[in-house]
Amino acid sequence: MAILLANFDLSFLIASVVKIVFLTFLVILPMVAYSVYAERRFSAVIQDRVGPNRTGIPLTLFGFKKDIQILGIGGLLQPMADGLKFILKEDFTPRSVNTFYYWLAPCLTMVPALMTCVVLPFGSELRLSDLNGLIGFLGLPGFSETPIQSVIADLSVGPLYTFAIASLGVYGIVLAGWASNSKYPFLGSVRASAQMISYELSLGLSIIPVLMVFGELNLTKMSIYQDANGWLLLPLWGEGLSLSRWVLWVPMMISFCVFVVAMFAETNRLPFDLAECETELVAGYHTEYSSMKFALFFLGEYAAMIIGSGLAVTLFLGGWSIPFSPYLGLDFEAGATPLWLGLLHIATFFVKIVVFILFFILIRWSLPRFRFDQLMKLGWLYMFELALANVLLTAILMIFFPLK
Amino acid sequence: MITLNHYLIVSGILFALGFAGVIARRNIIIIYMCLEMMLSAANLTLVAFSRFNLVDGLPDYTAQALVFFTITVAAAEVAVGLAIIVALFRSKQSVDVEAVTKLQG
Amino acid sequence: MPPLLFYLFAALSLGFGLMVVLSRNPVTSALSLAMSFVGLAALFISLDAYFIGTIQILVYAGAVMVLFLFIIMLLDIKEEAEKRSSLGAIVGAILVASVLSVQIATVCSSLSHSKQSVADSALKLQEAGAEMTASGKSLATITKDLAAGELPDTKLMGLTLFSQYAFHLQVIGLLLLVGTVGVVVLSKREKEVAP
Amino acid sequence: MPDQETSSLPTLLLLLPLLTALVILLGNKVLKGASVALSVFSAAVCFIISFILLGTQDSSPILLPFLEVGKFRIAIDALIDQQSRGMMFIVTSIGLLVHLFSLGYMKEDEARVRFFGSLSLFMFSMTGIVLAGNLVMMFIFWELVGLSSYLLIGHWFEKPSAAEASKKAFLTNRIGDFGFMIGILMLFMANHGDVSFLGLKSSFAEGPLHEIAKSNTTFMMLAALGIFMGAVGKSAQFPLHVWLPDAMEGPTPVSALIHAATMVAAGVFMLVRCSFVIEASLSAATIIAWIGGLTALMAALMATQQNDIKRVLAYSTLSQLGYMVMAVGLLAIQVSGEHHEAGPGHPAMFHLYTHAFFKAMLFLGSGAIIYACHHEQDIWKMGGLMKHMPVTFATFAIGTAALMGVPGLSGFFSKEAILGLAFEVKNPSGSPLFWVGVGTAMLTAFYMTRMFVVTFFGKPRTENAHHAVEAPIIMIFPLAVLALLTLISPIGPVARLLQAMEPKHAENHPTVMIASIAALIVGVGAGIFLYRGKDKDPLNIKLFANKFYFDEIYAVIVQVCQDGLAWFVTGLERLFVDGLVARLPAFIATRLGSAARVLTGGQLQSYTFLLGAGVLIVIYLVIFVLPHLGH
Repeated sequence: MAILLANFDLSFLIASVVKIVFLTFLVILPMVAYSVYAERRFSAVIQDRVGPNRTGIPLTLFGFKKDIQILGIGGLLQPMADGLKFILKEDFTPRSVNTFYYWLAPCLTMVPALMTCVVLPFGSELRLSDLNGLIGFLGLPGFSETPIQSVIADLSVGPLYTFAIASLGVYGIVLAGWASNSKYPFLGSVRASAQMISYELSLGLSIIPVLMVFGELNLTKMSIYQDANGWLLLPLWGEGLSLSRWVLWVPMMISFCVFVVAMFAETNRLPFDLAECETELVAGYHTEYSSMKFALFFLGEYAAMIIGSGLAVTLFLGGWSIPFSPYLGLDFEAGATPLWLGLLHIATFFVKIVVFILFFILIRWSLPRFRFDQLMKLGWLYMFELALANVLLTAILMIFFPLK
Repeated sequence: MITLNHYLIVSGILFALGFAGVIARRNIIIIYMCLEMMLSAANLTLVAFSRFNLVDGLPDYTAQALVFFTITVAAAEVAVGLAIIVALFRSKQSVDVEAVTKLQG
Repeated sequence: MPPLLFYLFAALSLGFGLMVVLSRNPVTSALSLAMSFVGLAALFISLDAYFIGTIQILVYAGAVMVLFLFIIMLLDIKEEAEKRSSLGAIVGAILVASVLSVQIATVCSSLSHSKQSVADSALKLQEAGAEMTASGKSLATITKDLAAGELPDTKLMGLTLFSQYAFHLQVIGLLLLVGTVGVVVLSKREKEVAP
Repeated sequence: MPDQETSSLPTLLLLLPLLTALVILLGNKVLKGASVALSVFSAAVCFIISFILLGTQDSSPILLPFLEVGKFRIAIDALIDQQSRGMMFIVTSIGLLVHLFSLGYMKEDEARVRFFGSLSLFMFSMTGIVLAGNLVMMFIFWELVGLSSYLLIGHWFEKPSAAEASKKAFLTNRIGDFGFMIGILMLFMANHGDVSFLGLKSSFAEGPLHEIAKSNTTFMMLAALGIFMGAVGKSAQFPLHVWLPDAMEGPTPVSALIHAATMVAAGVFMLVRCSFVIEASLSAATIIAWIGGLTALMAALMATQQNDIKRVLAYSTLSQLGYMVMAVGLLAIQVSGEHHEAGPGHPAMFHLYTHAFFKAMLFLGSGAIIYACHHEQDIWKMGGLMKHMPVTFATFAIGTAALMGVPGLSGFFSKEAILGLAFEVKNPSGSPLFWVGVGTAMLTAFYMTRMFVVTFFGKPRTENAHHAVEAPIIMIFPLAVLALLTLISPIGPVARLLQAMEPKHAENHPTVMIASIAALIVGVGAGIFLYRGKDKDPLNIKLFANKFYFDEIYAVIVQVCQDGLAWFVTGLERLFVDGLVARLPAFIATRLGSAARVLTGGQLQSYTFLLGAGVLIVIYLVIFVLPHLGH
């Protein structure tokens, strides 16, 4: 065993585990929970309703006079209640299903969604040695001078990896529909997977111009570049003030639009939620699911949404970069970024994601649903061609307006 | 230590497994999958050799280009092959290789 | 790469490969194959072939196997649909497979340089970078990465494909087009003549 | 070495009709009327080229390398000498006139595009024969002529008789061609693979063939007769003459082109080309001369009792072709027996040349008559056409006179030349053949007078004949041109222009002159005496009318031979083919097959298993056994 593990760097292992736990359990899952809450409140606002506004710590159950509401806003504990409800509900398995795959499917939806997050640089870097002074009194050896990267795996094939893993998400849906052994879920799953496969093309093609501009596939390096030279869609500092970047802003904007539309389709969100179109297919591929298994699909969808937003933010909106950072003196400097700035970067990243998710929700509640043929037509006839033409346009523009 | 030999043997066993599947199974789709497995096993060999036969201190990317082409062609081939299987199924209502007996002497 | 991981992924790949062959349920076979490909992709990545590894997952596991699954589900092929293979076929398969494995193992072990490990043939990134800079036939982004001690796998792959194999790439593109058209033609139902 | 300047002309001459034929036959749906114009245009261009060629030097350019096996080389090459130049002129000029005539004659035919395509194909084939520089090329085009004549004779294939006639022509020709091929192969063998005319000629002068001609006369006779077989088929000599009269089922312009001027003349042309072969064997030459004479006499006898205007002309063609073949044989006898040097001209070619013009004219004239009488061909249903069709009458009269050999007209000179040759030959065959020729001449005068009188004089015997009107100008024009050519062709300068056709003999024999003029007077006199003012044939000789019962005899021969052969072959087959060659190997193969069937059960799995096992064995042998064997 010692020989087998010989090459492991222990501190790397610990750091990775800590990062995974932090990102998955402390950030993404709560975020999923609260985006559900946000969704409900947001829709309520749009529809001129109140929404869930009363869930607090139910002290009245124990004889107190009043429930405690967090921060004075009723309903902030709603996600907890929802979670509790899911866990406590009866977990019903219909008799005719293929049990093994019926159980496997929700997991297969959830896992790829969470796996994609490993390449997302959710912050710059954390120089934990800054803490040595604070914890020095404990008498521990203290942290090394090398800062910790705020990304779980710094791969040189970042976006490709994301797409690769995300494409595995289809399995969950296909299996869910098939294993349920029922017509509505099967039709829903066929629709969903056809939709996902179709839009994967435009999704992949849409970021090629971006990669061309960056000349880079490493998401961390992209973020660093954007921090120093202006976001891709906000080139207002550093090299971003050059003519080339402003000319290239046009294809980048097209890329962004195609990317976002394709992402909506990939996550099966409205206006592309044909897979679970209630009027036609009941609830789509998870019609036969209940309780926690249903919750997993739910979680998977929202996790995919968050990861997608993360990717969009990283590619187009500067990732963890603080806007106008050079002017504010908040720019990143490799190895010399103080801990507080590293933490600020992480915060910035998640703020951007939250904004993006709110955008998702806004779209969901303000646009009508497409018809399936319209969806396919849009994907194959417009988005795909647009992305393809955009690659060409970028290449031509890059010849005449070369970046430094 | 993991040597080139390890990779080659894994690839060889995978290939043999695929071959066994082609011989033993009767479902044409599974035979097709086993063929894909054999192709991938060959790809592993190529990539292993590319990593262990360095060119100027870098992996031999010619081999990897070949793997890239293999994967692409395999994807096209699967699409066409599955279309043929669907057409076959339409006429025979079966995917058993034994069901296709038109050319049997 | 630690040996543990190698054995893990090799076992993943081979184990699921075995499942493909043994499983009676076509869906299990297809999913096993997808998992086997994931393991294989990990092996690719352990060989510093990040791009190929990713493509393996993207194309094989993500697209090709989904296609297989689709066909299996659409044709509704049940477990019972397949008749049991004859004993002869099974014995023959085992025989051929084992003899082939033994032969390959023997041949591979007798290769002179098959004993070298990854450490024995370490990548010389800085040297390669310096040489590339000197010869001037490379891109700045690649040489920069090499100088920083990183292997710009995808970029080198792109360089090889688009310079050395540009023509082949186009031929492959044409092949895909032909394949697409062929599939459309093949899977089109013949129109029923209206009475 | 071929001259580039001059070789482009023959190439064009050869390829133009081919291209035209291809364009027309492939695009006949698209082209419609344009293809007719195209065909006529190509014929006109060919005529112009052949006219230009008249003034060129002798040459033998290679047009296209065709076949190369080891040392053996065959090219599509042209041999341009006085013979081919003259023949080319005849072929293209008559071809052009026939094209023009067809414009009128075939105007209402629905398949006229196909007709003109076939005509162009025929022109191509004929050009190939005339230009051919070696026997193989000539044979190729020989067969092509056979094919295109098949297409043309069977143009109205809806009529069973036309289809039958084309089939008959094709099959009869094949018999001759078979002999021709054997002859070519014999020469090929004897001359070590060189079958070009120039090579053969020099080889006969001094070379391997010269030796063989002296040492092995049987071989040489067989070779010469083999070559002659080709001519027998194509020029419709006895006993393969039966196809020509039947071929009158084709459209009349085709009859004019194929059965008067070009295709049937190809046999004579080829014989003259290969005259060195015939000259090498006296016995072959004698046989040829006698067959020619026999054909001439027999056909003339048959012609006296035919009622179909075109058939009369067809038999007269047969008879005249017999004359030419006889001339070929006689000249060969003379040269080989008496060690004469063959002069520049050849009486057979001269007669071919004069005959081509007036016979084409007669056919076209008959075509005009048939056209005018609404496709009526029986002469007894015509009559009195002189008043209705004056131009046709005039040209027809010139043609008839020329054919009968009226002094001063072309036929007289050429017939005279042949009779003179027969008279001169100091050989036991010479004298009888001379009298055969004179007899034929008399018969010719008789039956032509009969036809002429019945057709043009007297009263119209049917409504059709009564309402006949002169043919349109497009049909009259070729007739007039041909009449002109008939009149001027024997004149010295014109004949000299077509060098080949210049008569060899200038000396006149009084006996010959007197005999031929006497024959003419007797024939014409008898014809007028018997047929003037008659509405019915006063003579009725069944034997002649039924063509000596040749068709019936052939039918019986074929039947008897075929049945006998079939019986014999069946026996052979039962015994050897079926038993020894088929059953035994089949038995062995079946046994081996059932043994091998175990391996190929149609099961994918077993195939894969065998494949795998094979791979394993190969790996085993290559990796584990081969290195230990020691290279």
